[in-house]
This record gives sequence, C-alpha cells and structure tokens, in this order.
Amino acid sequence: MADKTNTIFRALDRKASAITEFTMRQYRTKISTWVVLITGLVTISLLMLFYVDAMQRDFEAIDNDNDSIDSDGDSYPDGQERALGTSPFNEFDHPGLFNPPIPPDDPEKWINEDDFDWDESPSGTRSVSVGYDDDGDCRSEDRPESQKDSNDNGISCDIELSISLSGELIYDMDDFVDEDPDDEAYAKEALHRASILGIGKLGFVFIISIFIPLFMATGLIRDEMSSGTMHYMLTKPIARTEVFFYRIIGYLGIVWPYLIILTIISAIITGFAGPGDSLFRFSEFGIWLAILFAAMLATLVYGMLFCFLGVMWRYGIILAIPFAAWELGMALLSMGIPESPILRFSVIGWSLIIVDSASMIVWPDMALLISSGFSVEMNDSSGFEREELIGSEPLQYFYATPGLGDLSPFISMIIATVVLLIQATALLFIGGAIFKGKEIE
Amino acid sequence: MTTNEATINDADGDDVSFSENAPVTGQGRMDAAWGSRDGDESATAQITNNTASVGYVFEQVYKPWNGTLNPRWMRNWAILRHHVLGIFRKGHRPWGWPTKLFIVIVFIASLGDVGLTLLSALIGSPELHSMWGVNRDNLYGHVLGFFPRNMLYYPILAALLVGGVISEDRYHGTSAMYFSRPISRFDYVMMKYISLAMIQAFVVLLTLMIYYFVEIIAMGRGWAWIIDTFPLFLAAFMGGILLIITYTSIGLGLSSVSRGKFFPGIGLVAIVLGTKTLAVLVSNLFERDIMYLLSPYDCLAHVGQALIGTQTTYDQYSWTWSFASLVLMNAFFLYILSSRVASMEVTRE
Amino acid sequence: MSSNEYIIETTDLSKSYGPHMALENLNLKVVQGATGLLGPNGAGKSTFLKTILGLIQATSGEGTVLGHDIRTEGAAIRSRIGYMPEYDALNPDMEAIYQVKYSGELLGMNPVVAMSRAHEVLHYVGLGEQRYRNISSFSTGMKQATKLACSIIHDPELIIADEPSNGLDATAREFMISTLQNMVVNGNRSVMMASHLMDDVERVCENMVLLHKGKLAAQGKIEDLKDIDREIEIHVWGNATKLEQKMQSIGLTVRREGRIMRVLHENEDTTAKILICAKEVDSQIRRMHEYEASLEDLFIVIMENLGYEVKTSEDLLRNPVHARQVDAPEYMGGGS
Amino acid sequence: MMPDIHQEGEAQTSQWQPEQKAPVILLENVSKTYGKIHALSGITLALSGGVTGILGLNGAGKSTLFKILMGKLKPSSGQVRLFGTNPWKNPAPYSRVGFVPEGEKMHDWMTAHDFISTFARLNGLTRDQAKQEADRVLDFVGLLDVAHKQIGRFSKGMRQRTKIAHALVNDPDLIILDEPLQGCDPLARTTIMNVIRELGRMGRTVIVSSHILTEIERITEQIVILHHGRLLALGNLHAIREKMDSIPHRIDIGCDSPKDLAKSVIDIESVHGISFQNPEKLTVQTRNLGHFHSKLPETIVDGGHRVVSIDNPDDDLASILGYLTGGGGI
Repeated sequence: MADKTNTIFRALDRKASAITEFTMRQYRTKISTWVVLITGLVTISLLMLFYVDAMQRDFEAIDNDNDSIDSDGDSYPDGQERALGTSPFNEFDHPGLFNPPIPPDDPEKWINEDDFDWDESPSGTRSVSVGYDDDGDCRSEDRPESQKDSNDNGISCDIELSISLSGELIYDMDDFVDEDPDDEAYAKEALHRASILGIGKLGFVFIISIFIPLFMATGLIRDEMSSGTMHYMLTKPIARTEVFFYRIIGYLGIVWPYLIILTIISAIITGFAGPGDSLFRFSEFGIWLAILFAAMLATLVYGMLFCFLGVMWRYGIILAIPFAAWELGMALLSMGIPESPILRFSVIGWSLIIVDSASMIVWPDMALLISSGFSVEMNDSSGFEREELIGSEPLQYFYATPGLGDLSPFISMIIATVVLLIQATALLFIGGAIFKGKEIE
Repeated sequence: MTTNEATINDADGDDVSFSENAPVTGQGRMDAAWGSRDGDESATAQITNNTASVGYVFEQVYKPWNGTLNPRWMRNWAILRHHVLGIFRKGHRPWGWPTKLFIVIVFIASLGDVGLTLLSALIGSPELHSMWGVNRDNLYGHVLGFFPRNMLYYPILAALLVGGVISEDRYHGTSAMYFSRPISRFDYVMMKYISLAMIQAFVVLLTLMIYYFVEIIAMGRGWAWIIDTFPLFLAAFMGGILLIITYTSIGLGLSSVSRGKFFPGIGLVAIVLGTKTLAVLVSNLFERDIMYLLSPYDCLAHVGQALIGTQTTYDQYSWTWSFASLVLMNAFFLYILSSRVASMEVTRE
Repeated sequence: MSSNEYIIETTDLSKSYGPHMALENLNLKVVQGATGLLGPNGAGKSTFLKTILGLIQATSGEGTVLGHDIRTEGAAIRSRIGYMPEYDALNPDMEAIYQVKYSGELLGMNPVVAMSRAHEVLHYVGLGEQRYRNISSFSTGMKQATKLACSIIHDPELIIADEPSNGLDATAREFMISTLQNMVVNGNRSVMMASHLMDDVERVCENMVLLHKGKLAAQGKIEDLKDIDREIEIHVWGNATKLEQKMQSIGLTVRREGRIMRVLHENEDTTAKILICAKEVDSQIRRMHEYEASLEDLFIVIMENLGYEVKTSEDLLRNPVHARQVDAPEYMGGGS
Repeated sequence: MMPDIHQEGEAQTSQWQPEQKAPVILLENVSKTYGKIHALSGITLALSGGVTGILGLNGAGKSTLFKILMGKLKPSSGQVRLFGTNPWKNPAPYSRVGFVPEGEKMHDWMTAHDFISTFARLNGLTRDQAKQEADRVLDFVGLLDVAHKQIGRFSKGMRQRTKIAHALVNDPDLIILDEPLQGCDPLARTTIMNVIRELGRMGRTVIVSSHILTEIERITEQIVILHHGRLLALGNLHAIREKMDSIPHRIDIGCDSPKDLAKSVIDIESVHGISFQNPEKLTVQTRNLGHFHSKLPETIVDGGHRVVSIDNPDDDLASILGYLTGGGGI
C-alpha cells in the first residue's frame, strides 16, 4: 500500500478509530459495564439451563385418546378392539373370539400409536386434507364409509384444515385420525422451538437489548458532558455529530461482540441439546442469525435513542424508563396481535418482525405444528376429556407471524431492517443536531 | 462607553506595531508577543471609563459559643430528621420534586381501596364490600399485590428515594460533612436506612393501617371481627415491613456502589421487575417455578402469602425457601453496603 | 485544653497504603496559633489531616490532638475541631442557613441552638444577607465561606482548613484570609491551614510545617526559616536590554525575567550604580526595592534542596518544536 | 475507500483554510445572557499574538468568554471569529487551537501518554505520529518521566500540566488556558508559568485567565479586565494604569534625605505633589508617570542623591482592578 493519498476519508477514519477505541477502553475500565454484561450472561445462561433441563426431561407418554384402557375388562385394549372391529364396551365381543383368535396387545402398544402426518397448511380459502391413520382404527374395514368420513369432505380418514373468515384455523377431522401422537417427541420439538423463540424474542431482543443500552448508552455523552471531560474531545477539530456517531460505534464495539458471543453460545447449546436424530441441528442456524441480527439492530436503535435522550436532557433517563415500559408492552402485544398497527410505533415491533419472518422461513411447518398440538384437544368425539399437547401453548404464545400482512417473510424482514436503519439514521441526525446545538457548561 | 487610547513612547523607538489586518505569520506574532516582550517597547491600552460600584466592609466580630454538645443519639436523631422531614418541608434534605410528587401519587393511589371500602359502606352493598373490604386477600393485595402496587408503585418509589441517598453524598462531597463530625459510619448508614424505611412505611404501612381502621369505623365492626382479623392485619403489616427492608437494602447497596443518582434507581427497578419477568418467562416456557427464588418480589409475595394464609402461588416449594432467599438477598446487599461505606472517601470523590 | 502545650503532637506517625508510604515517621509538634501546612501536591497533607481527625488509622506511631489520642478518641477530636474540606462539601439544593444548621445538628447541637448559631456564623463569614439563598446560586467564594461557617458553628478550638482560599478571587480571598486571621487574633482559636498560596499562609500563620513525600521537610517559625541572599529587584521600562548589558558591563550580577531584573546586592552603592546605568541608557526604573524572600521562594529553595527541579525557560528552549501540525496550511509550516 | 487500518500516510482533516488576514480572536459586541443574568455584555476584542491575561473576579465572565470562543456556548448576540471563522457549530478552527478547560475532572483511568495520543489522533494524526506528538508535548511540560502513569494518580499540578500538554498537541497557534494555576503548588505553578511564558515567546497567542493577580503579573503584562461581564480595560497593565489620569500616581522613593531629593524632584514639570511620610521616604504624586520616570534617574544621579528604593504602589494589578471595579484598591 505504497500509494496512500491524503483523503478526507482517511482522516475521518483516524478520528473514528481514535474515538471508538477510546470509548471501548473507557467501557472496559468501568465496573458497571462488567456488572451489566455479566448479569446479561447469567440471565441467558439461566434460561439455557432451564432449556437443557427441559430437553433432558422424560415426558410421560400420555394416552391422549385413552385407547390403551380396557373399558370392558376383556384384557383387550380399546384401540385394538376398535381396530379389529369388536366393541370396546362389550366384554363378550373381543378379538379372542376370532378364528384364529388374536392375542391381546400390550396396552403400551396403544399409547402414542397414531402420530401426526401433516404436511400441508391451508392458505386463503383453500382447504387441505391432511392426516394418515397410522394405527388403522379409522380405516378399520368393519366401519361403514359414512363413519370413516365423518367430516363429509369425500375423503375418508383425513383431517380437513381450512381458514375461517376471521383467520383462525378450523380443523374438521374424521374420528380416530391422528388422535394419539407421540407426546414426548411433540413436547420436545415444540418446547425447543418455543424456547428459541421465547429466549430470542424476550431474552435477547427485549431484555438484553433494552437494559444494556439503558445502562450503557444513556451516559455515553451525558456523563462526559456533566463531568466536564467532554471538553477535551470537543476542543479538537471534530464535528460533534461525528463524536456522537463514533461514541455510538464504540458502544456497539462492546455490545455487538457481546451479543455475537451470547448468540453463538446459545446456538451451540440449542443445536446440541435440541431434539432430533442428527447430532447438531444446523437447520436452526438461520433463526439464531435472525435473533442476533434483530438484537444488534435493536441495540443500535436503543443506544442511539438513549444516548440522544441523555444529550437532550440532563434527566433523559427519566424519559427512558417509561419508554422501556412501553417497549415491554409492545413486545408482549406483538406476540398476541403481531399485526396491530400500534406496533409500528415501537422499535421492538420492527425488530421482532425480523425474528418472526426468520422463524417462518426456518420452520415452514410451524402453524401446523401448533395446530396439531391443539387438534388433539379438538378430537374428542370419543367422549374422553383430553388436554392439548405439552409445549403447544408456549409455542403458540411465542410464535407469531410477521405483522406486515401477507408479504413474504423475506420482504417483511427487509422492510423491518430498512425501517430500523431509518430509525437509527434519523436518531443519529436528530441526536447529532441536538448535540451540535447544545451549549455545554 | 467611551474608549480612548494612550501610547507611551520609548526613546529607543524600536517599536513594533501589530495591526489587526497583519498576516498571521510566525515572525509577526513573535514580535508582537506583548506579554513576553522585554520592556524595550511602547505599550498601548484602552480602558473604559467605568462608574465604580460601592464596596462593602464587614463588621466581623467573632462570637464564642459555650454550649455543650449532645451525645450520639441526638446526632443520629438529626440525621433521621434531616431525611424524613425533607419530604414535608424546607430546610431539610431537599428531595427532588419528582420524588415528592410520586410519593403523593402513590400515597393517594394506595388509598384507593380505602375509598372503595367507604363507598361500599355508603351504598351498603355486600357484593361491593366483599370485593373491596378488608379480607385475607385484600390485605395481602394491599401490600404485596403485583399489579399495580409492586409493579408501578413501591419499587419505583424505593428507586426514587434510594437513588441518591449515598451516591449524592459522594458526588456533592457532603460525606465530608458527616465524617468530619463525630459520626461513625455505622450510624451514618443505619440512620439513612431507617429514614428511608420510615418514608416508605409512611406510604406502605400507614395506608394499610388507614385501610384497616376505616373498615372498622365505616362498617361498625365489633370486637369479634377485630379479634378474627387482627392477626391477618398483623401478618400483612409484617409483609410490608419485609418489603420495605428488602427494597431498601437492595437500593442502598446499589446506591453505595455508584456515584450517579440513576444507576441505583434503574438497578433496583431492573432487579425487581427483571427477575420477576424472568421467573414468568421460565415458568411459562418450562413450567419451572424455581426462578422465583431469585426474584425479590416473588419471594416477598410467597412469604406474605404464607403469613397471611392465602393461596400460595408457588405451592410446590415451602415458603421457608423464599424466606431464606430473602435473608440471603438482604445479607448480600447489606454486605456490599457496609463494605462500600467503610471504604468511602471522606471528601468528594 | 489539656496540660499539653501542643495542640497537635505526633510521634513516629506512619501510614502506608500497601508498599506506598503516605506518611513516614512524622514527628510533629504544633503549638497554639496559626500553622501553615505546606507541601507539594501529593506530599501527604490530606492523609495527615485525615489521620489526625481519626478518620483513617495510622499504621504505626502515636499522636494526640487537643490531648486526645488519634487512635481511640477520633469522635472526641472531631467534636472539638472544625474541619473545612478542600472540595465542595455542600448540598447545592439546600439553603445556606439550613446547611450550616444541619452541620451543627450533626455535632449534637439541638436544632434551636444550631439555628441561632447558624445565623451568627453566617453573619460572621459575611453571608448574613445571602443566608436564605440556595447554595447552587453561590459563587466559589461564598461556597468557601459557607464551608467555613459549617466548620466553626460549634466554636471549635482548632480549625483545620484545607485550601481555604483555593479558587477565590482577590476580594473573596482577602475576606477569607482576614476572617481566618480574625479567628486567630480576636477569637483566640488555632488554625491549621493547608494551602498552596504562600502569600495567604504567610499572612495568617506564624508557624509552618512542610511535608514532602510523607516526611517532615521543615518545621518552625516562618520568620526563622527565611534567610536567602539579598537582591534588589527593579522593574524597567524601555531599553531593558541595553540597561542589562550596561549593568553587566560595570560588574553587577543581573538576573532578568522580562522587564523585571534582580541585581545582587553587593554593597550600599548598588542602587546608585543601577540609577546611573539607567540614566545613561535612558531607561525608566519604575520600581526598585530590596527583594524580600517570600515563603514561596523558601518553598522552592527547600524543594530544590530535596531534589525537585523547576523547569526554567532555558530548559524549555532546549526542546525546540520539531513537529508541526499535519493539517495546518502550508505557509504555517504544516502540510506535507 | 478502505479503512486505514495500519494508519500510514498523511491525512488532512478538512478543507478549511484560515483567513490569513484576520486576527486570531475577534469578538464584536458579544453578549451572553442566561435569563436575566448577563454573563457577558457587549464585549469587543481583537487579540493576536503574545500572552494575554484575562482578569476578573469569580463570575466576571472569563469562563463564559472562553466557552464562547471554543464554540461550547452560543453568544446571545454579536459576532465571534476565531481565525476569521465563526466557531459555533464549526470545529474547523480548532485544528489550530488548544484549550485547557477549568475543573479537575479528567479521564483518570488513562495514562497521560494514552490520553494525549488518543486525543491527538482527533487532529488527524496517525497512531505513530500521535505517540511522537504525545512524547513531545509531555516533554515540553516536563512530564515525560511519568508519561505512562495513570492520570488518576497524578497530583493537581501534574494534572494541570497534562491538560496543558493536551492543549499543545499539534502545535496550535492559539492556546486558551482557563485557570491553569488553580490548586497547584509553587513548584508546579512556577513550571506552568514558565511554560506559558515560553509559549508566548514562541509566538503563540496565549490567553490565560486567573484571579490571582500576582500570578498574571508574573506571566504577562498584556491584560484584559472583565467585570460583571463587561470589558473594563485591555492593554498593557502599566499603560492601563497610565490611562487612569484622574487618579494621581503615587511614587515612593526611599532615600537618606527626602527633603534634599524633593528640592531636585520638584523641578520635574510633571510632579503634582510631594509629601513626606517618614524621615526616609519621599512620596511624589504625578499625573504623567512616563514623563516623571524618564526624568527621575537623571535627577537623582545629577543631584548626587542616595536612593535605596523606588516603588509604584498603585501600578500593580491589584490596584488597577480595584480602581476599575470600584473596590477601592482591594
């Protein structure tokens, strides 16, 4: 690189690196930085601990359709009797009377016997037919066709999924189809995904991304201004907007690597501990990337905002606390009603769109997974009381579709990113302008 | 304003003139360096004819004082008065107006159930009264209910109060005022702690007492009712004391490690609300309640529930766990407080 | 007052922070009256004051203040002395009168007495009119005066003032000094005053203690310590360089600093010689007087003996400016 | 546009060119008000070259003036020019300005060398250049031996010198020092005063504020006196005194026989009055100090008088400030 020219850019770059380096070193010497960062690490570690514990837990296999019970006391489980066409409620009607007689099954065999076979989700007005009767109790030859097709869609032993006018998923299922899935597999998969989403959205994008800027960015310029040390920097030929920007970069220089490390740790843990046949769930790399990306953008915007509040007013942090409360409310709202227009006035609303879009791309079967967890509860024509599968509730709570209407997830993600960057740029200009016009005592 | 000019001319005459329009070059400036010049030159000056203001002379008479100084308890009493009375009137510790305003708001808001009790007594509607009047759940709720009292009122109140109590002494240098007088550090911390606790008690416990006595008077309760409910009232009172102690310990601990007013405030709110949120997140996701042991609010609520005898939220653990956790939290923050105050600089840092 | 004639007495007082000795074997005897505590920055003055206030424990050695042991009777010492700290020690949101009253209450005065006494001392320090104003609206001098008022509210026998005139302008400084003087002369109190402004120390104090690197460098009456070569100082207007050359040519020893020159006083004719020279080169002698060594000179002399160096202009000139700014315009020597 | 990681090569911070013909500092009718308080009112001032002392009581507006010059505050009215450029919202002129703020707060966690080199890079220096520059300025203020110690462990005098060193980075043409001597011991004070005088000698424009009059006297005779935000006087200290013709100057002459001397002195036409305070002192009053002094040596020598001391008790900063501000000589 012999031919270096004297560009303004190079000089700016020197100033930028000087201030950035200075800011990072300044953070490094403050105990409060370490306290805050370690607290964040401990929080995420605790959540990961619970996650690992949940993944290691043995889920009791639940007989969701209660067909392992021998209702009539003839030692044949109800499911076997139903599959072979005998009456489960008649002690004297059982497969042992067949010729040749069939021995009674182990009741265990009739637990988790009918897993989900859903592979398509409805869209718009189109309804789809999913499901396969693994255990054969619907397809039993003894049953008349009208019973096999109790939802009257012309296909026997299926489940018809459609979307109601209000946008809810409607299950219309033939009896005894997909009625007793593997609870453990379902629970682990659902909890795994719910954990990633919950920890990612509330842990990373909310708690970490709002508290760290709150503690670290508010004083970025305000502390220096009130203690008088800002004078040293401002007597140099450097525009105040630049100072504002480079200080923010220095702050990001601490926060972003920290976020990257936290994300990598979390991604490795969930990758190894997550359910599945493979050793490592590489497929979820995308969702962690999106969480990291969202958290980075959120820390950028919050950092700029709090720094700006600090510049604007001595007690700027008094404004920052209600704002944080607003963001908490918006975070919770975005999980329930992601399309609510009020969310567009928050930072977290946009950041969560990135995570939501990514989850849609990484897990295209998410809606089905959630609905299947609840479908067990719906499928109660046998008269037994059933509960939804473990894991479906948290998953439903933490999963949301990106709230920008019917746009494709990619487009949503790009729009959200652009909006966040615009917010950051706007705050940079406002903050820079206010700082520029600020009289410093 | 009139200006005029005078020039003293040297016989020597190696006069250097420097006009405002002269180019700024090194040599020119060197020659024109008045202050470091050598007296070989002439000097010019402009002055403004000024009307002199009147000077003043002080009559200084030193008056000795022969009183005796009161002992330790009187000094401590002064610290207590200084902090507590500062809430009400001038001349004592100047609490910020946001703090005072917030205390008034919280005090009035805490009296909400009193108002509703009175209202139900006036209307004479038993349904309303069963909803708002004194009973086990409402006594618990008055002190330890999460929404709104422990989310919006008490931790923020504690945060505002505790924020600058020690850190501002450090910042303004007023610590020197204490430590250069015969006040031990233990007394200093203890009296600050008690004053803060008293101000919070004024909001938390006084409103509880008002609530209880208004019920007795408005509903014309007899002895039998009082004997029935007084233990509940005492239990709620105990819960309130625990709450005040815990929030004050955490807040003062944080205040002693920082120099700003806001870090302890944000820290306290973040600890109380952050751990609570974390506990909720974990219990939602993983159906594990153990995280509540980290949350000061949840532990307080649990102990309070056990004391008052309402349905406990975390029934899979004994309330003694929560109590132990509270003791640990208090011990931890009091340790930080004491070690920090012991090593506090005498003067401004 | 105890039978002990010294108000402060220490024997082998040492204080160390790890390997760093802040005070080393200090043997001090301070008599009643005003004493200046001198020393360069970081000589251990503040540590010394904190130690005798009983605020920090000495590592070894003993000491008494007003007859009280500094190790065990810190509280008793602190109720009998008034300490005026160096830095701000006032709550800016309080009114001066209440701040002073509170400082009295902290000593154990009851509120009514403290209030009436606060009025008195604020009048004494010249803040009678401003006593109901917020401290934040005070100037530095008024803040210093308020600090002094806080420290004398209980009429202490010894006032320890750390940099009382620091940051004050001439009027305020004058007032502070005369107030302290007044305390000593009329109030018959003792004052121990740490200061960098030697003039102030000289005006208030008869005695001084000079610390250096935690050790005692000098102690005694200021008068006795001042004994340096006599010189005649002249302030020259016009043709200073010629005058200097002229004087040197007739054998006078001249030190020159701008228009101020100091001529070594050799004999009684020195002044006459100077005037003759001035007449010949046509210079004005605006001022000519025997230069009296001030405490400041004394300080510098002692420090120089201890191995400190004052940088002179010549030292500085030996380091010519070699680097010029990079982004300065070319004609100023910058650019590339 | 690759980032310059290795920090090689030269750089230019801006395209700003100073106006060559403008004075270093030019203030025209500058006022600054805070609500009802006038911190500065109607200051008109042009300074170039040399050391100038800004004098005034606390609250006279010295710091406000500096902050306006450094673009920290916006003047309520009037024009400010630094090298011909308005400094408000325009940091360009600062490449040639060094500023030593008042107050003790510094970045205590840095070493002096770090502190200076880091901030030197804001002038567009490379890392290596900045380090060299830091060595140079620290050497200049005599702190090279402690350059790698933390500022937090410095004494006040060292901190002040560090601040001055920081201001000297990049060899500025204008150096503004706000109370540089406050809180320093005599050693540090003497060193700092030497540094300031040296800077003036090197042709820099140096502006020093202080309220300790004797200190300013030792540094410079070029002074600006501010009082209650108004410009009371500017110029050479002695010339200012000269200007105040309404007050007769007093000259004390110590001699063996005052009466004999008086006979000779009375012939100097500018003498206004003569009095004898004690047997060894003659007090002469004059309204033209320069004239009197130019005749005095001749008179003494020609008359063969023995004179021990000559003193001008009114001709120092304290009395000037006293007269001007009405304090009655302080």
